[in-house]
Amino acid sequence: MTLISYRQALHDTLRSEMHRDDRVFLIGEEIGLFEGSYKITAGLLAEFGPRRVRDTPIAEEGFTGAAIGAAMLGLRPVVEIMTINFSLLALDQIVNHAAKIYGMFGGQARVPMVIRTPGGGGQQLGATHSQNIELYYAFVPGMKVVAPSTPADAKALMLAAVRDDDPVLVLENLALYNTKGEVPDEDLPADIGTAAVTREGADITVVAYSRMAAVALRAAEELAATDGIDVEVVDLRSLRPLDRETVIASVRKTNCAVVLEDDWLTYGIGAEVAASISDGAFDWLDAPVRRVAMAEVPLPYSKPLETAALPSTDDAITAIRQTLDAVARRR
Amino acid sequence: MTLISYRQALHDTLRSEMHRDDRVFLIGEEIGLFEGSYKITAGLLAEFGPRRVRDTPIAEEGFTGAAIGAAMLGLRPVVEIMTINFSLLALDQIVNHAAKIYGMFGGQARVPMVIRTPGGGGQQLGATHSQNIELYYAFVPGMKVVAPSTPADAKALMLAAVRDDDPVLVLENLALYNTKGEVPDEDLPADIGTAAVTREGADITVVAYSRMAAVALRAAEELAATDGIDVEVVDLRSLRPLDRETVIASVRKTNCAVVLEDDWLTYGIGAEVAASISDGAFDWLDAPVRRVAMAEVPLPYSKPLETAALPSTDDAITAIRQTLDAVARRR
Amino acid sequence: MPSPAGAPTRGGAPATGPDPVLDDEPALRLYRQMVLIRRFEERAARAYTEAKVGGYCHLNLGEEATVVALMAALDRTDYLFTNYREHGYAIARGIDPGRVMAELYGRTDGVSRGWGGSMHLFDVESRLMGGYGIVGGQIPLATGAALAIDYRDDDQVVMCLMGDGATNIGAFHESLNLAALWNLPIVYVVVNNGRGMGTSVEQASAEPELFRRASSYRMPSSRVDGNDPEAVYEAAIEAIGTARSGQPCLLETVSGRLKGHSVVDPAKYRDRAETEALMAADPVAAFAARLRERGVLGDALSAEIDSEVTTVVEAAAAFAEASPLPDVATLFDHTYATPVRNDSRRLPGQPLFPIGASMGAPA
Amino acid sequence: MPSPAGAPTRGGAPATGPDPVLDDEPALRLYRQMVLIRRFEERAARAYTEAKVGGYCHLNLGEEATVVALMAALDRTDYLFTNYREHGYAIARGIDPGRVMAELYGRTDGVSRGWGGSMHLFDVESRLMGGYGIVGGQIPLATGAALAIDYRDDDQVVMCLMGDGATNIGAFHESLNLAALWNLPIVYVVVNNGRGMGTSVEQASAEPELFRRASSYRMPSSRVDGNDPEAVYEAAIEAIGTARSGQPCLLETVSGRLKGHSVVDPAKYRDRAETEALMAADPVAAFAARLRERGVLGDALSAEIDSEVTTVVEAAAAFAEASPLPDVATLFDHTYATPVRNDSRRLPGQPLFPIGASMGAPA
Ligand SMILES: Cc1ncc(C[n+]2csc(CCOP(=O)(O)OP(=O)(O)O)c2C)c(N)n1
Ligand SMILES: Cc1ncc(C[n+]2csc(CCOP(=O)(O)OP(=O)(O)O)c2C)c(N)n1
Ligand SMILES: [Mg+2]
Ligand SMILES: [Mg+2]
Repeated sequence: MTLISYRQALHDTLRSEMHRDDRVFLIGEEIGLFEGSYKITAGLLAEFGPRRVRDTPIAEEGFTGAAIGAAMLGLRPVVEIMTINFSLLALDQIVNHAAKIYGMFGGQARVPMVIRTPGGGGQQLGATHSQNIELYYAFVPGMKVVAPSTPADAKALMLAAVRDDDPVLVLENLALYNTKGEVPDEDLPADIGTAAVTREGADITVVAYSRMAAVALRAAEELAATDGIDVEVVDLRSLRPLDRETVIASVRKTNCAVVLEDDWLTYGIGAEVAASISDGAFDWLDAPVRRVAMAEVPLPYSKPLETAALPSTDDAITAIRQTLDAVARRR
Repeated sequence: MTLISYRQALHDTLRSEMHRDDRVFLIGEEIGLFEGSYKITAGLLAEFGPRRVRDTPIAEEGFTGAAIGAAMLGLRPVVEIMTINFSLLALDQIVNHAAKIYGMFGGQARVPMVIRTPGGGGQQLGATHSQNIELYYAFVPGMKVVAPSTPADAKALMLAAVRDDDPVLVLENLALYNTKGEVPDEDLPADIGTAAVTREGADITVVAYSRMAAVALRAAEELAATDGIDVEVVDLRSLRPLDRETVIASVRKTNCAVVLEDDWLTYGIGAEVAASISDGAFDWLDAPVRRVAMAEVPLPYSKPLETAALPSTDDAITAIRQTLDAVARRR
Repeated sequence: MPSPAGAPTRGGAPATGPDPVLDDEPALRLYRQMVLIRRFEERAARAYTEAKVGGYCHLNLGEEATVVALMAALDRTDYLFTNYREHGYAIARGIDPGRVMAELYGRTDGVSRGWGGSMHLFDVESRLMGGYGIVGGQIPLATGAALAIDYRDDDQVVMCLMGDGATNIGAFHESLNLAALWNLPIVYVVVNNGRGMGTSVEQASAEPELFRRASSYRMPSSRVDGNDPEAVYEAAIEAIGTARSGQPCLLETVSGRLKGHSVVDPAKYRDRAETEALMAADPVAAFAARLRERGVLGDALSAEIDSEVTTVVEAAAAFAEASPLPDVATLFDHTYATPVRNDSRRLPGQPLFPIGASMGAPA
Repeated sequence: MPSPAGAPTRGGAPATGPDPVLDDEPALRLYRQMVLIRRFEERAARAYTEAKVGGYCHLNLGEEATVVALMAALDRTDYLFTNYREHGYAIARGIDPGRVMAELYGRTDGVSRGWGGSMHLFDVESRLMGGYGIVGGQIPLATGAALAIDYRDDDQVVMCLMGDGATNIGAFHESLNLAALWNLPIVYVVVNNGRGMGTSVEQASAEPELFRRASSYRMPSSRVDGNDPEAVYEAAIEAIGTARSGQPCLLETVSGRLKGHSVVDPAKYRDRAETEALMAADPVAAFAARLRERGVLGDALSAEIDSEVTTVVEAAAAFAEASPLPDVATLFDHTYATPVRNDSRRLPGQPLFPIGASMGAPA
């Protein structure tokens, strides 16, 4: 175990996978000479050279599509899309090509590739640069989508993604890059499609992923200290496939749930989670599943507006308390 | 009232709006000389000339973006995107521009435009040409998304869309174009953001939109005849904003619900509907909200596979019956 | 016509001149393939009207010279990416016409096991890396395949086909720039059949001499008469050689589309004169006439080819007809290559949770 | 350099020659604006390091000559679309620097009421139709604005600015093709500052003489020294005239970026020689030297301009500082222009349904 940042975990994993397998290469804007907009790939151009670390022009559709084509011939590209917002420009290549090629041709061509891209608001980047649109990928059969919330998962899920023979989108998060945590020294790829109970608790289940999974833990600790509430936290880790079983097992134990997400509420990731819980734990639920999510506006630049629009630890705490109140009223 | 097809209703409405307002013009691929891939715009080039009916090259991003820019200067473009699948190529212009411009600049620039586009599988068009990805637009604050299921609504919602000062996506459906229905002769724009109870019933609520709203009515009639079940059907009509009130009022009356949708189940439109019902009608629900949706695969070409993957009237009937069984077991 | 390294025609004169480019035997081989594709497409159209084929169905009628010549120039080990108008390429690439027809019929013996249909033919062995239905969608993919070849220091090339209409989409521009920047072994071929659906090249492309667009990437390019298989062959050999040396290039072939955009399009937007001109330029008839002129093709041989081809095409249809439809149980077989926990295998009528599962006694 | 109708330089000789293009007064006006933008940007950078400005902040340092000359050539009634590196354009377009700075500070008196920030300046009155943060995103929009002008038979033009890096994205290609096909009144200006973030033009564009890419659309184009305000002015006047006559065109201005891509970028990817060359070509210093040579600018006037500009910039910062932050109650004010039923106005901590609403007695 070593204590490193989420950024470092991503960097080290990419580096060691490149050493392990010559078919793995990195491609994206500003990942080489500039060392990456968020410095995940710092030093890798110098170490591996331009064949393995390929800087591209500003052409998301072109270079993402090129990575797909390279994967069809057996390479294992890891694409960096600078932020998930720009992935909209490559969406046709990802959704209509990467995700379809294996099925559409009857299982003849594999697309073993990774798309790494950070989401996240809160940096005052404005409406077009602060979106959480992982939904666009999580919705699509043929894609796999993982969302690490800790340095350890950044490593484990990235390992799994690079070694998987399908297109995997690895959702990173701007606000998580500097967070630190213990990371195992061995290479233990995660099981894509499985959630994790990151905190056991008896009173209420909080389901979250990516940045909000960290928020969930903070809220849990705070509530344990202030209210003596024992929160169980489920970190989804994988958005497609979605591990409903783990979520529902938890809710069948706690009898209530709050879902935290960083995207817009209506049709957001949390809608599926809430719907699934309401279905699979119908007879166990003692209160409606509450969702905490972004306000439904194009995110404004100005700080007070941005802050108001984004879900916080306090919002999570409010929702948890109110849900437990609702439970108490019904019992 | 006149009995016309859904196609005819769209055509007539576009035509009369073009007569009413010189700022309204049509733009898209093959809408003029070719008269539209699905012939919605047949005859309009001859009637209005190339200034008002503009054929474009194959450049979804370019011409959709151009329509947005024209709208910013006060024109009222109606864009045809040949099928919703190709809209992925214009997604950046729609999501990052059309939907953001009003908010991002603090309310200074309006984008009064319509994007018309059909979704729908069942025509053996294969994985990339059969998608229902209205979710991508319904998810986005700043967009409005409507989905007519009848010729009357095709007219009323199109009228509202053309006259609205925001970007409105009008979701059409390949399988609905030839369906017929009574259409009022007067111009009565619909209220965007409102659902409709298209069949009153006491036993169960079925929520649907677009093609599945027609399927819902068929299933209701069949069940009335065979099982004496009295189904209430709610047609969402508007996906953003979503009229939760009407849906929940119905479920509070019937105490159970089935959601029908033509897209993939996980994270599909129905997830939000089910989550909202489970929340807003929590104490009224006598069984979990059941969803009927597409199988989660890239849609295969071959007929038996395609048919198996798409939700049918029979699937709706099964789900309704099983939900009522579940209610009975709990009562 | 600037063709620095594209596909200059022999001695500067058009290849349609009297000098044969090909010897008799290869010329006849091409001719036979052209006739085969012509008959195959006619048969496919018939099957479509008989509702044996579904979806969209786009034919190579009028493009046979281009199709067979390009495929003759491409090595077995080279890769091909194309659009949805690709039956002819699959056949000329050596795939059994029965397997192509079976795919159109949506059968398990189809090249894509019935999952793809007419627009999505794929075959690992012949390195047909897919027909694609999104206009321009194949261009970045093909570019990436060339990147993989370059990455491995291999010496195959990629041929990436597209229509004239596809040159107006962003992916074309982005891809050519990448290929040129990175010196990738790829030949982009613009099969200019005069229209994208109903839209003419002049209506769609501000520079209608499409090969000139390569200059935005300092990429050599040239244009050739797509109705002349020998000219196309020569130009393709040249272009492929250029690409194999690490210099991407673009070749435009100019031919016609004899029928509508797809089987169901009556092509009403064409006037009689245009239709007649197209018929007059029919590449199959023209090549037959040339071979007759050269004394390579006579009545007997012509009849023999016709009957042989007819037999092949009828056998293909019979094979397709006899091939089984996929079993519904296979619906979830091709969502993922690497198996994964919790992927959905639910049919539309099935509940998300097994019925009764939530009926246990609450804790 | 093929510039059929783009922006030929005077008499075929470079405009940087001894002949003044501009009279003294307009030349001084431009110079004053250049200094104003220089100081404004330096002040903005300071405010950023003081955390008064958030998000990304991209400066026009090194592009002042291009900025002021383009804006001088554009009529009041013409439209401007640009990218996120646009403070200078806003100021040169006549917007009060205080309102620009207030936007950077996220205040209600900002040009976009604090909703946009540095990357998203917008002003109806001066027809600044937005800075846009998605590279290339403004190009289709600007093209559509030109379409609207053409549709109405009006005689304004649109100027669409973009960086060198933006010429590699699909939207560039699609848009230029549309503009050329439809003869739209638009000037595309490629502000070539040598790099897109850290990537050089040569690394990103297979045809690094970017103006040549217009030829793919038969669109006239030219290139001009972006460090020379008089040359840019002349070229822009010519280009705008061409566009106003219904012929879209492209103008490339070549200058440098004195600092990093954004305020936080230390630009380590540059070597010393490059940095020194950039400093040596500083357009503000160069224009000052030229005006001194011409006898138009002396020490006194120079000092006067400096102090005047400093006053303006400090006033702008003070105005920004004093302007109120938006009230959270306004968060839902700009989602829709046409009010609509059932739109969401829920803050993250609020429940979807009013608390207790689902607590009524079940029917
Ligand atoms: C992105 C996209 N837009 C639109 C379509 C609909 N469409 C299918 S084929 C076609 C015309 C293509 O023309 P061209 O590239 O010349 O190829 P051809 O059909 O002539 O072989 C169009 C517009 C599509 N499939 N994909
Ligand atoms: C589509 C997209 N991809 C990537 C980015 C990230 N990005 C912001 S600015 C920039 C470089 C743009 O360079 P250029 O067009 O030359 O403009 P400059 O910044 O030099 O003015 C990049 C890659 C973006 N904003 N949008
Ligand atoms: Mg064509
Ligand atoms: Mg630049």
